[in-house]
Order: sequence, then C-alpha cells, then structure tokens
Amino acid sequence: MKARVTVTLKNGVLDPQGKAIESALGTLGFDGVGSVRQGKVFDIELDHEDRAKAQTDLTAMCEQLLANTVIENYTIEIQ
Amino acid sequence: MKARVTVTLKNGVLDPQGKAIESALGTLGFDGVGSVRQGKVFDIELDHEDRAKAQTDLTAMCEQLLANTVIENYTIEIQ
Amino acid sequence: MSAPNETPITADLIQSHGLKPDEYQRILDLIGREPTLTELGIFSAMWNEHCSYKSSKKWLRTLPTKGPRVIQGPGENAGVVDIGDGDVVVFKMESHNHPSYIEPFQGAATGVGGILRDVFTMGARPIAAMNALRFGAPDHPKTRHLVSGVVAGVGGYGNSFGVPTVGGEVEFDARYNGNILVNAFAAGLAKADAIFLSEAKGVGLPVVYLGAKTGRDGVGGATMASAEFDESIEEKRPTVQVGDPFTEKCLLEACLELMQTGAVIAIQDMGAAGLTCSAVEMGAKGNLGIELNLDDVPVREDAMSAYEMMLSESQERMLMVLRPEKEDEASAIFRKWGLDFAIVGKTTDDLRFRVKIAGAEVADLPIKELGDEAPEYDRPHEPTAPIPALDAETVAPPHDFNEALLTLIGNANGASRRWVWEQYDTMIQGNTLVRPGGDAGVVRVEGHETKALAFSSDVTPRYVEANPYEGGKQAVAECWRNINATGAEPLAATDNLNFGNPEKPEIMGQLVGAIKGIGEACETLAFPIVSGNVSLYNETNGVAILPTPTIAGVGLLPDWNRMARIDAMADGDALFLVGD
Amino acid sequence: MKAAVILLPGLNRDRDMIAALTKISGTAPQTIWQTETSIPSDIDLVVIPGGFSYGDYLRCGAIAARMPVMQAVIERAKAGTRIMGVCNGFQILLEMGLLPGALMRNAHLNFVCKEVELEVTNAGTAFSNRYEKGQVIRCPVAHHDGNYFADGETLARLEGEERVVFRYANGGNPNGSVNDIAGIVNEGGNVLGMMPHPENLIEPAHGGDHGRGIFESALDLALA
Ligand SMILES: Nc1ncnc2c1ncn2[C@@H]1O[C@H](COP(=O)(O)OP(=O)(O)O)[C@@H](O)[C@H]1O
Repeated sequence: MKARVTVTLKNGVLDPQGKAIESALGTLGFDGVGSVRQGKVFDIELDHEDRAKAQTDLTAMCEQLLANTVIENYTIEIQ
Repeated sequence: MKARVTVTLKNGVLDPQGKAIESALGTLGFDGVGSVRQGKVFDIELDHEDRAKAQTDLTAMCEQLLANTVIENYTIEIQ
Repeated sequence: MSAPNETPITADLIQSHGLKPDEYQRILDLIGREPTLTELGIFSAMWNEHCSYKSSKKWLRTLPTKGPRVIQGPGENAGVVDIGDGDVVVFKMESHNHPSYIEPFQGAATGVGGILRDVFTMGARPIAAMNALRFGAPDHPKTRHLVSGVVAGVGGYGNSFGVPTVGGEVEFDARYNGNILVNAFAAGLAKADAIFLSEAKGVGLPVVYLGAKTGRDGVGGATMASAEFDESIEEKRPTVQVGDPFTEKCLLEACLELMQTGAVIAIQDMGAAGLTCSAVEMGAKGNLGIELNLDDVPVREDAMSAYEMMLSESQERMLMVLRPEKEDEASAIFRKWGLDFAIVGKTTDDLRFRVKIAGAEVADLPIKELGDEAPEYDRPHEPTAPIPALDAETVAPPHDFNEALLTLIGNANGASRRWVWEQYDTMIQGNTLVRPGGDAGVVRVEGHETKALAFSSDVTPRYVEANPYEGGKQAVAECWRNINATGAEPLAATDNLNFGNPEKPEIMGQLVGAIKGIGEACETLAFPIVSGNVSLYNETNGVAILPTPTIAGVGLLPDWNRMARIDAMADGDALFLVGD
Repeated sequence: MKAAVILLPGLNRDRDMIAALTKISGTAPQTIWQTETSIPSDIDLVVIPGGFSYGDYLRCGAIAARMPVMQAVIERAKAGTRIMGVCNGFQILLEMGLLPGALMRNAHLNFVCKEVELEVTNAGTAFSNRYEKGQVIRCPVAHHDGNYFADGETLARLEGEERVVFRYANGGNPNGSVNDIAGIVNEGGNVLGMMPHPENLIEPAHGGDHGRGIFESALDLALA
C-alpha cells in the first residue's frame, strides 16, 4: 500500500525558502505571483493492505517524527 | 487562484533523506515501512484567475526554478 | 541498459563504450575470444582516459616524485609525506568537471566526497580541503546557476562531513562557458606506521563491501568523463550520482575504527566504475586474482544486471580485504555506524578477475593485463607558437589611477572571494590558524605544540596558454611562494591537469609543455609531485578550455607562533617590495 | 563539576567540544553514545555538540532528538542538571521540546561561517555569569539553519523572563533570527541552546578566548 504525507508550515510561521523563491520568480520575470510557501512530501510504501492500521500508523509517524507540530501541519492520503 | 506544485525525485536517484527517515521510523518501532522517498511541495498563490496562463506559467516556473529536472519530476495542480 | 550478458558485441556498442577499433583488437588478442557485455563494460572502464591515463602517462612519468620526505608518491589513493614525529600528511586533488556542469550541486558535492574518501582510505583523518573553481563569463546565461550550485555543493558536502575548507580559487573566463572546472583537494593526518594501501595480500581471504547500497548512478559516467561535450549531452544524461555526506562521515569513523583493530589488509574506495576499478586494482597490485559474487552486493534497485553493478558509480562505498578472524569485530563497527556491508568475494591465486551472478560467470579476465596493459599513447604534439611579449611602451598609462585601481579590484577576477568562502566551514576542528583570504590556509597539527601545515592552490591559465612551459613553471612557483609567504617550508605538491582534447596535436602540445614546465620547477624547488589527476577532453563544439594545470601544495611550519600573516599589518608599518 | 558529551552519528564538532572542555577544565569529558539509556549520576553538565546529526535530514536535529539517550537527557534536564546544546545541539534541544521555538533556514538561504559579535543580554545564568550584562564578545558561527523563530506569545515570554542570553550585536545578525536571538535558556535556567560556537574561540590559536567564559560558567570553575 502506498501513502503520501504532506507537511506544510503553519500560517504565520516564517518561511525563508518560500520568500526567496517568491523573489527569484519575480527576478525571472514571472508576474502575478502572490506568495509561495514551501513544504515537504513523503511517499511511503507500507508492506500491508490494512487501511485502518495505515491511518493510525501514519498519524503516529507524523506526530512523532515527520512533522514538527510546533510549526507544521500535516495531511495523510492513502492510495 | 491557488496552485500546488509537487516535486519528487526521479526513480533510481538516491534519496539519502528518505533512507535516513526510513531507518529512524524503524528505530521508533514502526514496522511494515517499505520505503520512504522525500519530495517538496510549493503552495503558490497567483493573483489572477486565468487557468491557461497559470498552467503555462507554472510549467515554466518548474522548468526554470522549482524543479531540478536533471533529477526531479514535477506535477502541477491548480485549485 | 539492462541488456543480457550475451548481447552480441557490435561496432556501435564498442564505439559507445569509448573504445577505438585498435583498442578492441587489443582486447581480442588479450583474451582470445569475443568479450561478454559485462567484460566489455569492464574494459571500457579500465581503459578509458580517466582511469588509464593513456594519453598522459608517458609525460607524467617525467615529473619528479621522490624526495627525502616522500613516503608514497603517485599510484595510490593519495600521496604521503613525512612531517616528522611519526606523523604524515596524506593529500591529493581530483577533478569533477563534467558531472558538475551537468548537475552543479551534486557534481561538486560528489567531487568533494570522492577526494575525502581517497584520503581516509589511506588511514588519514581529513584536516583541510581546498577547491579550485573555474566558470564561464560572469554574464553568460548559465554561469550564475553553475556558480551557485557548485559553491553550495562544495559547502554542502564538506561542511556536513566536517572538514575545514582553507583555500581555493575562483576564476571566470568565457573559455569555460561550456566546460567548468571543479578541482577538489583534501589533506589528512595519519601516523607513518599506520598507512593503508590497496594492495591485496593472502589467498582465499574475504573481499568485503562497505558503505552505501549500489544503484544505477552514473552507469557509463567514467566513459562520459573522457568524451567531448556536444549539444546532445542534455539528452544523454546518465543517472546523476547524489552525494550523501552523512553516510560518508559514518564511513570515515567506521574505517578509522576498523583500521585500529588490525582487521584491514587492503582497502580501496570505489570511485569511477567503483566495483570494477577497486577490485582490479587490489588484485593486480597484490599479484592475486579476485572473484566477486554479485548476488551478495547490497543494491537499492531491482533487477540490476552484472554490467550495471560493475559500472555503477554510487558514492560512499569501499572495498576491502579483511582478516577473517576479525570479522565479528568488524561487523560490530559497521553496525554501530549503520552501514551496509557484505562479503562479496574472495582473493584467489589464479590472477583472474571473475564475476559471478545468479550462478553464472559473466566475466573471466586476466587481472594484471586489465590493470597494467591498458593502451598507452605517444600522441603527436605540436609546440605552442610563441607569442611576442607585449611592449609596455605601446600601452598608454591610465588617465586616472584611482579609477584604474577600482576597475582592477572590482573586476570579477580581482574581487574578494569572501562571498564564496563564507559559505564554507573554515573553522571546524578548531585548528585553523589562517582562514581563506590570505596567501595560504594554515592548520595546526593536532597533538603537537607548535607544528602547522600550510596549503595553497594556484595556476594562471592565460599564462599557460601563452606559453605552456613557462605557465607550468609559474603555477608551481606561485604555489610555492604562497606557502612560503606564511613562513612554511614547502614540502610537496599534487597536480590536476585540465586540458582539451589530447587527440589534437596543439592541445597535446599544451599538455606536454605544461608538464615539462611543472617538472622543471618542481625539480629546482625540491617540491615533488606526490599525487594528481588528469582531466582531458574539456571541449565543447571544438573549443577547448584554457589549459589549466592546477597545482596544490603543502608546507610545514615548525612553529606557528612565528608565522607571517596577511592581516597582521598595522598603521604606520613600512612596506617592502622583495624580488624583481 | 563533571561534564559529558553526547555522541551521535553525523555530529562533527564533537571533537572540538571535547578538546575545549578538556583544555578548560583540565579533564576530558565523558562521552555518551546515542544508544545509552541513562546518564551517570555524577555528571553535572551534559553537552550536545554541533554538526549534522543524521545528515540534518528531515529537519535539523529531528532524528537525533528521538534517539534513546535523549530520554535520559530530558530526565536530567527536569532534575536540574545543566544541559548545553550548541548549533546542532540547540536544534536537537528544540526538537526535544526542552526549549521553545524553531530554527529555520538562514534568511539568505546560504550556509554561513564567520565571526560575529554577541551581546550578553543576561549575565545571570549558569552559562553566562563570567560576563557582564551588555558585554559584547566575539564568537564564530557556522550553520545553515540558525534563523530562530517563535510565535509572538513565546517571544514575549522569553523576553519578559530575560531568557535570551545572547543576541547578535551591532547589526551583525547572520541568519535573520527574530529579535537577533543567538541563545536562550529554559524556564529553570539550566538548559542553554545557542547557535554560535564558543568552543572555537578559547585559545590564542583561535585568535582569542571570548568563548571560554561560557564553559567556565557552566563548569563552575573557580575564578582565576
Ligand atoms: N573557492 C574558494 N574556496 C576557498 N577559498 C578561496 C576560494 N577561492 C579563493 N579563495 C581564497 O581567497 C583568497 C584569494 O584568492 P586568489 O585571488 O586566488 O589568491 P592569490 O592570487 O593571492 O593566490 C585566497 O586566500 C584563496 O584561498
């Protein structure tokens, strides 16, 4: 079974990388770009087909490791 | 208009981060994790509502800046 | 390329492996039959310019490589020089030019990784690094991207690994527009009686694989490094090698720990065409055969063929011959550092290089010939036509000296390089006495009250182009002076010879001229060359780079308290000009 | 006082830290590998040095913070033992939750290695009592992710409780840290996290010894 975890910065948390990309896009001549925020995705392969277990496990993985919940949110999609 | 660009490593390209996360998950006692690959997401706000222009612009942004097309693939979702 | 081993060997296949028809004939003569695909791959890896030095060997042999302090000259992973009190300095410089042009961050990063491995493979802990970089014109559309990628890659790897970068060069010239140069230097400290070499000893001993898993990275890369670029290169990209400095740091600590246990008989890092070159070298040097069983190689991709495994350039890997009775001790160390390892073969007494996979033998070649009987060329070379000296009288003096001075120091090649070296960790290990920005970087020798080592890297390519012989001499002299200016005694040097296509007599002439000049200067200054690297075919659409023989040297300061430094000047000091 | 240094794969200023503690206190600190589950009871100062533990993969310090030895560090922190994290060590302490906030990528996105000036904004802590309040000291920095961030409320508390110990001085903020923050302590004052590297400025070979005071304070060394 495959899953994708997406981790993004909470609103209000400074994102230096997003900001830098924003201004680089401006330099490259792209207009109309309002704001850019950068996050992470994790494509995780699980070697079982139990969706309920996957949901519980992935939530625990996010809470314990994949996201820093002080500054980040996460979403889980199981395919 | 909002868009999300997801950038992932091409198949076969070594992902040291994914590998380290994989073994950390093992250390934390999660079993059944086959493999982890890490990628990036960019949440981009565009200050217009022209979907066609957005698609063209975002593709160009990916090719020129957001993705390193030598080792990365990208996908674009416009909301 | 997942072709079966029985794939018929066609002229096209031979050519795509960078082998010339006469070279292929030599293979047929050597083994008396048509090679298998895996064997063809092995030959192409061993016999390409990058590994065999077939165009430069004849001339490299003329360089002075010996001296009272030289413990190991060229031929090993790095040179070794005595610095007294039982200590030695181990150093080398190597290029990663082509990969850095294709993927600047990873290309530069893996270049740094490769040279660090060369140094710690010999049992030395790396203590200093330098990087000599050459880019195209500042306003060329690719330059900005290449500069930022390369500098970030050099820093990204070295900073994480934990070695201070103490010097280097950055130069811009339109002649590097299509071929940038990334030359990385590393030096390490070891004890004279604890140097490790690649020569295997003993029959029937385990050949151990250690480090990262093998993927399809850079399959064909060694062949690419010896080919000219053209526009189609953008499509021909092989899978790029990605550096993993974290694994390299673990590999360093594991190797040094392992060496202390007495388990290591021979060790060789896997560089270009990793498994092939490392195994052949260990066997050929030790007059032993090697048998590899690829089923035991740790892999990270499915269905890898023998061909792919033998040519993979995956980084952060080592091959060694270990004492069997120390196996448990060794595996405890590898586990502690989280590294993959496996016994992948054994030494034999039949002087054959055998490769097996899934029960079948896919290669069976004479190991000595593979290593030692690579083609060697005496390529035609044409001396560079002399350029008359510019008559100073014909140059009008500047109308405004202040403005002229500003133009000089504001020029891309004259400006401060602080923006580069502030992205490198220059202080880690706590021994850096002089950071970049002076004549030479200086690092004190840990465990010794007053001793320090000075490092500098130099060459002025336009001098070399104007007159290869004089330019070669000048590069050595400048390096020697920079080291000497700190108060250090210059001990020995390493060279990285970056040139265009040696099949052109005028390019070969530059190479020959520069080597002669370097040789003469090194001889006169008693500054032997103890290691080095050659990078040829740096051409795009027939235009070669400026001839760039980078010289990096090491000097010894007996007492760093008496070192001269560039930033010690004070108001009112008198300035002297010495020399003519 | 007895010091211990925590060791993890990928750390690379561990040797610098061990050398500094040895030179300043006259005795080599004990070293504790990541898989240990307890810290000897006679240890009074636990130091987590700098580097790239686990390659800084995922987030700086994230994987290290979850290794077994860190549970023991948390227990000792609660019991009042002095804990000091430098650079990657600071990042690890944040990931462990022993200090508030986060260290983000430097504002200019590049790794930065240079000497900066630090203002000692609180000279009353266990780690800064050899300095005067307001004193400006030199100190090297070398990091890619040293851009301190905390939400408004947390910042207000840190400032209100005078828990900012070191601040980048004279406009020399090298990474974009909010309020120029370079180092902070926890509520109890026994846990310090700082980005700069005092261990690289302790002797003439380093070009000065402004970093010594931090170790002399933390080790309660008798004043010379
Ligand atoms: N890529 C680099 N990495 C580290 N230091 C560098 C680099 N490029 C230049 N430097 C440093 O900047 C200083 C000036 O460089 P350069 O102009 O080549 O020196 P010089 O001509 O005096 O030998 C030297 O100290 C050199 O080591």
